[in-house]
Amino acid sequence: MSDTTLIGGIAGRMPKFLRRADPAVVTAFACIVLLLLVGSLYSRSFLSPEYLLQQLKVASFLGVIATGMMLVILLGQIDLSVPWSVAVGAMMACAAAAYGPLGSVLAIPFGIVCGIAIGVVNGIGVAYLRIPSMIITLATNAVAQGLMVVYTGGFSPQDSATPAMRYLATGFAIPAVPNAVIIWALIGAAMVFLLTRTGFGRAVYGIGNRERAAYLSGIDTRRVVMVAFAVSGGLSAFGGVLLAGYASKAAQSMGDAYLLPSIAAVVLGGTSILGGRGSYLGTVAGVILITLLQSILSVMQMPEAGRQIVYGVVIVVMLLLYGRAPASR
Amino acid sequence: MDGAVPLFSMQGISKRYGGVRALEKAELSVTAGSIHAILGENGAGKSTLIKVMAGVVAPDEGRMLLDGSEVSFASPAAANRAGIVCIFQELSLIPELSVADNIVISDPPKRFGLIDRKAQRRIAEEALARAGASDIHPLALVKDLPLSRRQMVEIAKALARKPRILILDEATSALTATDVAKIFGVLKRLREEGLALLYISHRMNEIAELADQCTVFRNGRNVASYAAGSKSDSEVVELMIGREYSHIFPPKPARHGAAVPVLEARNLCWTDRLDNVSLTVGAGEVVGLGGLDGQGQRELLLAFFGVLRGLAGEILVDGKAVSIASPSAARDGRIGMALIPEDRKTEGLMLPMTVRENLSFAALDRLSKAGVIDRATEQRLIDDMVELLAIKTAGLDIPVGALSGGNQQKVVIAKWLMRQPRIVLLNDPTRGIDVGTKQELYQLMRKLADAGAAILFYSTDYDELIGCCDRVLVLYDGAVKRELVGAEITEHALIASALNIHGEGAGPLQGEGA
Amino acid sequence: EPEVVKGPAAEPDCFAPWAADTQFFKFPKKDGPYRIALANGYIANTWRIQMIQTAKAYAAQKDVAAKLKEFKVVSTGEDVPAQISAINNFIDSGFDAIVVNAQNPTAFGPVIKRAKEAGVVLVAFDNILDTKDAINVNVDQKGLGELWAKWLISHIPDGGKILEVRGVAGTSVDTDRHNGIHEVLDASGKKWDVTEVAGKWDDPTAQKVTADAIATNGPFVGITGQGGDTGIVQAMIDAKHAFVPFGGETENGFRKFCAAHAADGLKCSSAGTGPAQVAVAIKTAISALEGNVVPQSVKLPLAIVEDPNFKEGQDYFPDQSDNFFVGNSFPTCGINFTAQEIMGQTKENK
Amino acid sequence: MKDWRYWLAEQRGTLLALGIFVAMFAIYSANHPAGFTANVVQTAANKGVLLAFVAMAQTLVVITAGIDLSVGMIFTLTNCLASWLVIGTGLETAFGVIAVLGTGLVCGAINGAIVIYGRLQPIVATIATGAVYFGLALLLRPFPGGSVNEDLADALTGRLFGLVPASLVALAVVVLIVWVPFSRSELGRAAYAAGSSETAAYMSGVPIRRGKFVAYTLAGLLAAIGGLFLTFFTYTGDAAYASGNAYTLFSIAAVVLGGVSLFGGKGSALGAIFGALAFRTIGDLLFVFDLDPLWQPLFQGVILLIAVSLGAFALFRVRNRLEWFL
Ligand SMILES: Nc1ncnc2c1ncn2[C@@H]1O[C@H](COP(=O)(O)OP(=O)(O)OP(=O)(O)O)[C@@H](O)[C@H]1O
Ligand SMILES: Nc1ncnc2c1ncn2[C@@H]1O[C@H](COP(=O)(O)OP(=O)(O)OP(=O)(O)O)[C@@H](O)[C@H]1O
Ligand SMILES: [Mg+2]
Ligand SMILES: [Mg+2]
Repeated sequence: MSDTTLIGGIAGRMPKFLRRADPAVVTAFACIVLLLLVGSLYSRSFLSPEYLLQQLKVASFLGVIATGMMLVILLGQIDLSVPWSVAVGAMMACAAAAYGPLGSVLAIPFGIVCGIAIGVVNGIGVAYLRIPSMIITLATNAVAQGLMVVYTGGFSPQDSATPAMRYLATGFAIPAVPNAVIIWALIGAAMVFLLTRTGFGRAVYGIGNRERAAYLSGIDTRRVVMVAFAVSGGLSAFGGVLLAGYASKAAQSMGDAYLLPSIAAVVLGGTSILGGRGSYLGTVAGVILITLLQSILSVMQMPEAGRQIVYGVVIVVMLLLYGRAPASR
Repeated sequence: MDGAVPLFSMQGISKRYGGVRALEKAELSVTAGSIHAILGENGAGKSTLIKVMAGVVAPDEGRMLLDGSEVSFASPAAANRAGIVCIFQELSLIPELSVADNIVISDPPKRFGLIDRKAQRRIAEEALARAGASDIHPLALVKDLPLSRRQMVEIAKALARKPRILILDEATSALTATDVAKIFGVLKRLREEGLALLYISHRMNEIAELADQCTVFRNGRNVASYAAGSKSDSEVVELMIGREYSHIFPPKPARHGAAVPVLEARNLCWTDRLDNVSLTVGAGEVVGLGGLDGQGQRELLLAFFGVLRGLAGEILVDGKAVSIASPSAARDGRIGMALIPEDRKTEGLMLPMTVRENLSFAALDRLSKAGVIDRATEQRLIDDMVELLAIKTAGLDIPVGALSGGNQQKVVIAKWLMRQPRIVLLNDPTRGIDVGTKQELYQLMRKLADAGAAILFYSTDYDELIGCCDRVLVLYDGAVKRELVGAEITEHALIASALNIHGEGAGPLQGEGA
Repeated sequence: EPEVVKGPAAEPDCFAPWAADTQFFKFPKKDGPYRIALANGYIANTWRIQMIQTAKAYAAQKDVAAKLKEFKVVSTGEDVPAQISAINNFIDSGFDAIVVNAQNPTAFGPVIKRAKEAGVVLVAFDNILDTKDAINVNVDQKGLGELWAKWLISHIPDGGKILEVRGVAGTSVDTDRHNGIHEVLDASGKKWDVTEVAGKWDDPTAQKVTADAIATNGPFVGITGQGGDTGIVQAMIDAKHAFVPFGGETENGFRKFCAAHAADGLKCSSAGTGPAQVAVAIKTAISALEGNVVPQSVKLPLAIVEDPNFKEGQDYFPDQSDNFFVGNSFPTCGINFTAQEIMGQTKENK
Repeated sequence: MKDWRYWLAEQRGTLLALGIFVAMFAIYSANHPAGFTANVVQTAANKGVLLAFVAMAQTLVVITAGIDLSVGMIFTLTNCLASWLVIGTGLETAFGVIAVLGTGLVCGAINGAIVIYGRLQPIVATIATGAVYFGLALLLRPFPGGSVNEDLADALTGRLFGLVPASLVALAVVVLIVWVPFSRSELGRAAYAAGSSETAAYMSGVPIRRGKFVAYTLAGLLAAIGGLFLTFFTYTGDAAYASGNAYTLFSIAAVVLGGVSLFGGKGSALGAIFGALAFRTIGDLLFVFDLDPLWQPLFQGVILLIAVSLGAFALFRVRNRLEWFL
């Protein structure tokens, strides 16, 4: 299967990765280990393979969503429409399944296409109308929410996940490796390829650094921005599809829990919020960090208040460890 | 001025950036009431030296004495307080603030603890007047001003701080002859008033006119100090570049008849900036654009490159009308146009990205199959370019921002040459570039032309137009006022037609509006 | 404005007083038809959408519609001040009664004052108001917790490890239910070890935290969930956790699981009050406007279904959404909606 | 060009926001069953002023080219704190108010310190501090409750002379004693300069760090004033996560509607205030139009989308495509 070649490929590149590894990314991975060690003081189970695999599985939903977010952040933009893009993806995929066997087959693509549609609106707003992404995506998020409320109330919604969605999120194509993790790995590999090997990827970094210079170099910057937002919308929706598969159904508020964590994960992974700088490996580290942190805090019997405080403090401390901008002098 | 006590001196100053030695035990001393010129090729350490002086950069070692006592500056503000004011090479104006705000930015006049806008405006108007730039409205936002006006504001801002030592790091690089003349008047007056001035420029004629004392830098060290006028130009240049130097401009080939037109414009009009511009550029021809700065030259280049909307008139390539709606259309195979933009830092390069990524950025479509970059081809073309232009870099994978300005400029040019353009538009490409590099650039331009490219070249430096161009079109107020061909291209003719005055020997006027 | 009178209420079976000392109100009789408003807060979840659909369906019922001149609904989102302002606007616009699902039970003091001055009947439901001056249509949240705890106690003979999946921190509903559970567990004399996680009344969140809890603190002998219960069961299935007794809410999906896996040990108590309580609130408002005696605090019956009584088509609907909240009938109030009636509402109207 | 044209150009964003607000409010009050009455204005003012304070807070930070995703949480935290402290005798109440405002200042200062001296990216630093502030709020108010000095609350949410909403007057006072001095002070200008071009500002000897620090700190203060008003308006404290987050996001929308550039260096708190009022009026429009309740969120979303797209019309005037990239 392609997975073995993939793993082989990664292993083959490992030394190069390490050689060129960003200190921030290395520190981020070190923080992951530290977090697990601290957790294991509370319960040995935090080091158990089942628990770790389960975290990877749960992390892969955030991972897929953060992949899109990272692409947009590399452009120096942001996508605040994640919550309802996720919900739209999940709900529309489940909705399509109501339309007979054909619907079931098209469920997943349909969900993703709906997410892409939101992304395209974002992209048009940002690229062609030059509306700041922070605000246009906020607005499309509100519109998507409105559409879903109308949809839920107006029709008897079908909202259970199809078997295919269930399989993608919770099945095992390879023993012991949840499918969701494989999917994340594939999407991640595709993203790494896109960012490092293609003209599109270079253009993304170029625009993130200096859009004017990229434009004057003959890049169709507007198309690149638009495509990036569409991809982000599509990946958010795909995250929603997976999440629906995981929960075996879609619900409106599904995406709420993914907005701030996806931003935090990308930035924790060393990507500059101003765009133009960041590596996917960092995002992987960020996603795992956030997921683990949330999970460990959730299981330690701590009141919500304490959990929030620890969550915030840990993020700040980790960033102070490695996420600082260089001194100006 | 012999025997004068140094007002300020620097001893044994060193500064390293990673492996790069920007300064190596550099020395400098400055006396009051004189103008001290600093010369050196790109990356010689001039800017770094004055940044140390101005508190922007902390030196690794060495000491500085002001009035004989040791000082060190923790920030530009501290240096300002000591009376050292610097006009930095990369402008230090704040784009979203008004001219007046900018002029008083470091120490605004206050009333009841709040900024006194009336007083601020008065100070700004005075300072602008002193700099000879009263035409700039103090309430205008800096971002709305063209580069040349911004440099005037920068000078006014420095004057408003009442400095004891004033440093100008290539402060005139974007100015035209008239502005430069005004500034020189100001600087000479300041010298009379007893200020010490430090002047960095790559324009030899300016230094000859202004300087009392010169210091030449090479590779982070001061290699010579001499009284102005005691060495010939070519001696100085040899000191700078450390090798022999001759014939800055390559010879122009003889022309027989009209060249085959490659690029042609017919009656281009755009807002109030372009007024019925018609021109042709033939294969193998270098056509210059002259005139005072801001007469529509930049707009004309942008118009060709597909950047302007609502353009009236026709653009023809190879005699066929084309519509160019974006730079990506302009660079496209059939048209094959390239634009070396005005400001390499914001328009030409992505500074934090690597030299490699910048070099291949404009040619990615050619290097890719199905969107995937062919890295072997990329490497090969990059190597060719680095060799062709002799780009000095510590490696292909360092940020292009870490290169010296001249080498950055070469990267901008190389990234376009990689596409083998047939039409090359150059927008003041030698700004802030040292003589050695300039020479290489002129030769390159001629080489491209000889290979059949059509070149349209805008420069604020008349010597360049004279030395490089087969023909020069002089623009005034958005219209072509004169065409100078061959031997007609003289400094006198250029200046006269730039000011739109009919001097003797003026050629036939072009355009109906004249 | 309203007179405080002696009970019982006009329809004593429907308008049951909360407690023995609950006051009864008698508002001055107004002539119909009435203008009634529903000031909702958050809207974007199934419960709220279902509630609004039910309210519209109820207001459209023939005998109810005859009494209404206008029925207006506004949803203001999560922001309390916006909801307060909406109520103020309704008061200023001359509505006769305002039904509210309060974003915050304690924040409406000033509004209650204004409503009283203007003679507007204010009826709160679901998230009720912390006051003696407006009518509350109450669900016994603490009683719900007690009920679930009792269920667990009766099905788990020896005590042991319990998983408690809580709701949204900082809300009174979450706190009340939590307190109810713990008071009963503590009083039982058995030894309980309760693992608390925050499921936020949301299926995926509840599922995630349940999975984590099972992996790190499991296995459990009993589970109680305030919401997101479908997700909780899903997590048990995914983790191959044994089915254990479960005290939970009234989601259709949860009940589907309960019916399907009862034989394997998923013994459920599913209780709560569906969104249909809005209809009781509207009914109360109308009754008060008609000059009838109503309790200040109405106690809603809980819709309870417990193993082994899950009946298809009545207690759960296999072809309806998992997110659908069952428990839409209040027989004592003459209110009974079918799932189709509620969710199909708009479609039929179109 | 005449001086007034420069002034006009500078105030364009603010005036546009004012225009949008006036137009929307005119539509709203014209269709309101009660009409343009003191009550209706008071209701709208009380609601709008809350967001206006938070939007002002956001403006200060956005001017420095930063962003504060914790404003909503400072707002929530100070609300919870006020529900404990702003009660009792006049003196006690006064101390309470000072403590609440002080807390806001401290929260803002912490944000500032982390962003400026810790050199972290504001967006994620404030996501993290926002979580901490919310945790503290939850500690103070595990569930909604508390109380406030009702005389003070009624006075500040009532009307002056039976006509002018007191909250609007309070807003004006805050503008006069916080925003105006800030924007005209050296540090305020430093904040603008840092937002517009940090390197240029540094090179010019502008006290960037102090300017930014003051901006973040005052943002905390303004958010706390908002939190205080929330307490006056609701008489209670409530650690509501969703509502805190909503205020943060709304404040960004308000700031943009108010013509403040998210890239920093440009805009004014007055614009943001009008932006906030306009944004709030979008919600109010629901009330006067007879919309199906399930279509209301969509309606709001679409209006917001249209409102934020209005700025794009300026694009049609752009003749030089390079101006896209400023
Ligand atoms: N911040 C920096 N990081 C890395 N290298 C630097 C930095 N600043 C300067 N250098 C290096 O130091 C050397 C001197 O640079 P400097 O800017 O002083 O040259 P310069 O004499 O001003 O050249 P030019 O004529 O182009 O202005 C160059 O090699 C440059 O690459
Ligand atoms: N981001 C950066 N990283 C490393 N070095 C930098 C960076 N930015 C600037 N530099 C260095 O700082 C030096 C000073 O910058 P400056 O803009 O003066 O360049 P320069 O070489 O003097 O250019 P010019 O030819 O225009 O005079 C440059 O030589 C460059 O090497
Ligand atoms: Mg220099
Ligand atoms: Mg230089």
